[in-house]
Amino acid sequence: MIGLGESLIGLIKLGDIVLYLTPTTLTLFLIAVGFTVVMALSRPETQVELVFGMDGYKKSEIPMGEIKFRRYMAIVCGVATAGTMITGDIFDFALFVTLAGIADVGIVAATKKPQVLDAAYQYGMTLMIAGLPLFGAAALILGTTGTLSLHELDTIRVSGVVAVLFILGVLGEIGVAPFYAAKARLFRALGAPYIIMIHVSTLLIIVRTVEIIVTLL
Amino acid sequence: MDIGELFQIAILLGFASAFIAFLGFVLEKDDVHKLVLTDLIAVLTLMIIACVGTDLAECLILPALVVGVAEVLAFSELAVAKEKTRLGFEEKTQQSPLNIEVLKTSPNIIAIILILYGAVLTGFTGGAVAGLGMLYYLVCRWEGDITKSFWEGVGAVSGVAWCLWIFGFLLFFIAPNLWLLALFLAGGGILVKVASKMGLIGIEGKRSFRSSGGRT
Amino acid sequence: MITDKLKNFVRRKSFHVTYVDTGSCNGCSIEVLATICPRYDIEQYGIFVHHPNPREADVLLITGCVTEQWKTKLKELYDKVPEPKVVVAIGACACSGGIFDQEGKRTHPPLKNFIPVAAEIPGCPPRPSEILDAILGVAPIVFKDYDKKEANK
Amino acid sequence: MEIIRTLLMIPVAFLVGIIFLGLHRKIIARIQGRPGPPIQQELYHLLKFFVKEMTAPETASKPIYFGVVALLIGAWMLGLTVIVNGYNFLILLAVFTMHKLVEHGAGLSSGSPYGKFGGVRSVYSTLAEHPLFAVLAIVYLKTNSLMISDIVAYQSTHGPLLFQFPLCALATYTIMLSKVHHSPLAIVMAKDIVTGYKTEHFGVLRAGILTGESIEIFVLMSLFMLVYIGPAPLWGYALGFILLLVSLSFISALSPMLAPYHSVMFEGSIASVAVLYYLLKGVIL
Amino acid sequence: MTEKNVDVSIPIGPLHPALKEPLRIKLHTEGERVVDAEVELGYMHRGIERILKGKPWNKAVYLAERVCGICSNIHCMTFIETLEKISDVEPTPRAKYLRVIVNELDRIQSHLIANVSYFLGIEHETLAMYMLDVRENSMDALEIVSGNRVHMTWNVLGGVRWDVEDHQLKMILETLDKMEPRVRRYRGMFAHGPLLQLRSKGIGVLSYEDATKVPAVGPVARGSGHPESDWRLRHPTYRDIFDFKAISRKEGDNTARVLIRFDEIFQSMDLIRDAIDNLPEGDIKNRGKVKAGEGFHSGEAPRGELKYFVKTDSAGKIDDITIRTPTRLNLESCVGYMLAGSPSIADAVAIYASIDPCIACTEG
Repeated sequence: MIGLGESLIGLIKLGDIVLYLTPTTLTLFLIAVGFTVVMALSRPETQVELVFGMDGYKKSEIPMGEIKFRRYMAIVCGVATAGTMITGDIFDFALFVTLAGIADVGIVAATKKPQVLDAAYQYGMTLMIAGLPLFGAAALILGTTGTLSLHELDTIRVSGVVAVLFILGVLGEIGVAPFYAAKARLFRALGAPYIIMIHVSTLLIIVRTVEIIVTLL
Repeated sequence: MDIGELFQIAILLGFASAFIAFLGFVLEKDDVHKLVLTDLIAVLTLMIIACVGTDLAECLILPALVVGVAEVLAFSELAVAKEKTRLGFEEKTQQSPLNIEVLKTSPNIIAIILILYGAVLTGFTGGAVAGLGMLYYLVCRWEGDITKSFWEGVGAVSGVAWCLWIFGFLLFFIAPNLWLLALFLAGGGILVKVASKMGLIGIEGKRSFRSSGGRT
Repeated sequence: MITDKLKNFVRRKSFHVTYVDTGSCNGCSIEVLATICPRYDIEQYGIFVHHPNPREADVLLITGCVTEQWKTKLKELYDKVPEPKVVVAIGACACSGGIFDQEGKRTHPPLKNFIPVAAEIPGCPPRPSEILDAILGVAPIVFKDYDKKEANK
Repeated sequence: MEIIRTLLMIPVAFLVGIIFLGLHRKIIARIQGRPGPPIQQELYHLLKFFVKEMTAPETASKPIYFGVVALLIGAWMLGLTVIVNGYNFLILLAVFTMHKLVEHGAGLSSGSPYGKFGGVRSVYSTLAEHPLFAVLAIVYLKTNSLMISDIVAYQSTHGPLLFQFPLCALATYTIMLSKVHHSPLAIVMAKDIVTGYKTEHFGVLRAGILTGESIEIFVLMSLFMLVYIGPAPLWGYALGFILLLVSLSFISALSPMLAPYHSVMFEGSIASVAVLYYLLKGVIL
Repeated sequence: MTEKNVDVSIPIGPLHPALKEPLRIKLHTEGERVVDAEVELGYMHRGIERILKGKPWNKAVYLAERVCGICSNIHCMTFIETLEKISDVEPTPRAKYLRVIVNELDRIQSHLIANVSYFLGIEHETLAMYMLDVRENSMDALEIVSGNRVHMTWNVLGGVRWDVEDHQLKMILETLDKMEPRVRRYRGMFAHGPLLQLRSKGIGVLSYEDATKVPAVGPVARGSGHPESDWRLRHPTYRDIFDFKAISRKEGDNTARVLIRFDEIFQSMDLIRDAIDNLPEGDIKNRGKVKAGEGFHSGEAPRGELKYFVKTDSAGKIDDITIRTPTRLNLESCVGYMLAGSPSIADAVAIYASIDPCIACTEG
């Protein structure tokens, strides 16, 4: 019996990676995969911007080489997010979150706008620091309970401090409010499909984190 | 001392050091120095994981380490790209990244010792060591040029060695009584294959230094 | 056909209005603005004016005597509005150039030289009730059996 | 059985939602002292948009431009399934996430600068809205279940949760407030960026968006009623819906559109106050 | 010159929900913050000064009035007063009073619509609707006096077009009595509404010095502490008969500008009551003839100082005319000093609405 009141649809064991299928995680996983597919198939939009000093518009498009790199990074991000959704192991979750974070930075790293790059770099710093509470929390859970499997942790109550550390870690990794609100800066870069992937990963990871926290407490 | 108590002390120490590192990070204003300090924090993460002290911790450290290294690499690249865009810096002919004086004066004996030691070791490790020796020689000493046939020749040797390795591997299953032959086939094959591949890396590296105009 | 009846019905019941000033004296503008006030309340007839956006407009209310800048932009704007659409010219300026159609002018009236106009409301400026009346009067006539008319073209 | 029930509820939810949007506008108009549009006006608008011409801007990123509308309707139908059958509320959180993705995707995929602003505003309002939604997880600590059916059952024995978790209820209410039209928190559709993320979505696409929004308003109101009021007869739900709507309309009518940063700060502070309050309460007591 | 990081360049206009008239404001944004602004005019240029040249003065009055439809009366009045100045014609005392009545009624409706467009700009639709409703009363009053809602052509050389009867004056007074408590209530709603003040206070600040530099005129200047910018202080009728005092505030933000307009509405109401109470009997028109000559004259339009330069020939034709309208200056202060640095696009739109721009005036 899963404490969330959900029926476990199934467990897929691939070595030490245990996939963990409940209605919630399955829904989230499908969203992530669906978005990755749509994103990989679509071409970026052409941004229309106005020009100072005259009556006219300019259309900014992304060069093909940049598209390829960013699409690759976005697919990595999508796969990492999908993995985050479905994993049943806290440590794998932490790794996937970190990977999604790096891929987020990678998506915008190819742009030529200094302010976007600056924001990406600052976000990267936060990302690296946040590795400490995230992995630290995972290690503490392992050290205190002896397991990393969410399936087993469901019946064990973890101390609130660890949960807070875990939340801090995830918030830092995906770069939201208290740590780095200006992640919104990244979203102003060009290339809707890839930028949306950043958003997808951020939001889905928040949802999944809520689920994990509920499991831990 | 009780092992649980030790775990607690270690964890507390880890977090205390992390806090100090974090303070250092906050006080630092320069972007590049910040990057270095984040690595310090990443190391402390590994320490906290290590505190668990079981073999599980060991297999957790490796992915965490890989992720940390990947992060540092990615963000240092990003830092470079960022500075370039800010300064409007165009990519021009670059200096050779390995313009070091030792490369020209170092003795050949190091390469020979490495190759010989690799041959003694055999197997993957041996191949790596021998290959390192070849790489070392090619980067530092080798003055010749690469022809297409030479390139293909080395590739062919590598391919044959790979076949030897596969064959030796199969032999284990087909004829277990010939295990010594199989071992030597596999060990020798992998040695030649890895060494030749690393040699090719060395040649390629040498050529790219040349073409970039940065004569070592 | 029931679908045609339904189409006619909803097109009679819902209008999104976009107001464009092509060089009037503002007199017509404020009378258009006055139509949203509680006394006239344009919205009670199903006319939506609060977020004018050509992309969702059914009715273009155009005032003014087409100035130089609007000559090319007017057609672009008209093309942006999805079919079916209706253009209502408000005020003497949009109908004929009015007082500005004189020697030395820098304008290019009338409006119908640039885009097809379905209704013209004279007046300098017309009263809000007249504007309201015109929209409610002309749009259903143009939108009635629109798809059939298109097919017959 | 569950599937049939859900399928039956879809038209009901849609109609109730769209009439509520119309009623919302009507109440605002009455506050402003004018007759206002009939309450079925939004339904007419929607049908009108269905029979309008549809084209896509050539600058748009097509799969996302069209995909978001399908996603919006699909997401809130999923939400409706959860509400009707009393499934896990975390799926609703995922649905809400998808709604934010739609706002972002619709805004960014069109290539219009207004849409882009709408999309980016949606991104940073997410940072405040997600915690608001996640505050519902506090209820879990009390009821030990995230299944909406269990939460309703809990309330039938222990009384409405509204009085036990007023701040959580406020957070959920704020979510609703930020989603209705003309509300002070609807910064993604503010006038200064034309129609925000919807600027370039017109014709059938706009009709689709309106459909999604009407199901959304039904789902959010039902969520509020189910989680905070619990079991009630049908007339009780109807009364609750209308009370909620009237209060939302009054707030929308009597306040200006907040500036983006004020809006985010407002939502963020409600979420953090709720979380901190129950955290401290849990620690101390 | 510092480097600007521009994320999105966003155009406001020429067709935009927040604008009543077409012009294009270009905003460079860094995040939500506006870092640079530029304005592009030309969508309303009808060449009215060119059309006016060579027209006889009695025809030119109609054209001058149609420079602007919101403040039409002041254009007509200033043009006629310039001609009177050139030709040495003095209006009759009764005409002076009647001119003041219509001018102040016009100011009331113009200020009301200015505040309406500000409230629509910050999307407080309810208050905007209330004030549009009040404005209809003032339009009724104008219609009672002059017979038209917008273009009245009230002023003629040496007087006004026709006389106003006592029952009409009574109706105006009744309308004013009906309007005043309502406008007072709405002023209170604005001045004490916390959310409205959140959107308005400290937004779009124009400092005293900057207002001097441009120079800003009208309520914009008076909001930044320049009471002397009110040209009614220098107008013979207002100065000598009504003992007029200008209103000013020091804050220089959106709140100040909107409140100034509210307060001036009450001031105008008092002026109208004063004028109706003391309305002298007599002729409404002095006979006169336009002479050759040139001269300039300023009047206080609802938006600020309106300046006419007119040159006439002996046949009463306009030889040369230049109109300097208040929005020309206020737009400069808005784009140059207020928009850049405004915290969001929403605030930029609110700031633009708060200066009460009239592009039809500006471009002519």
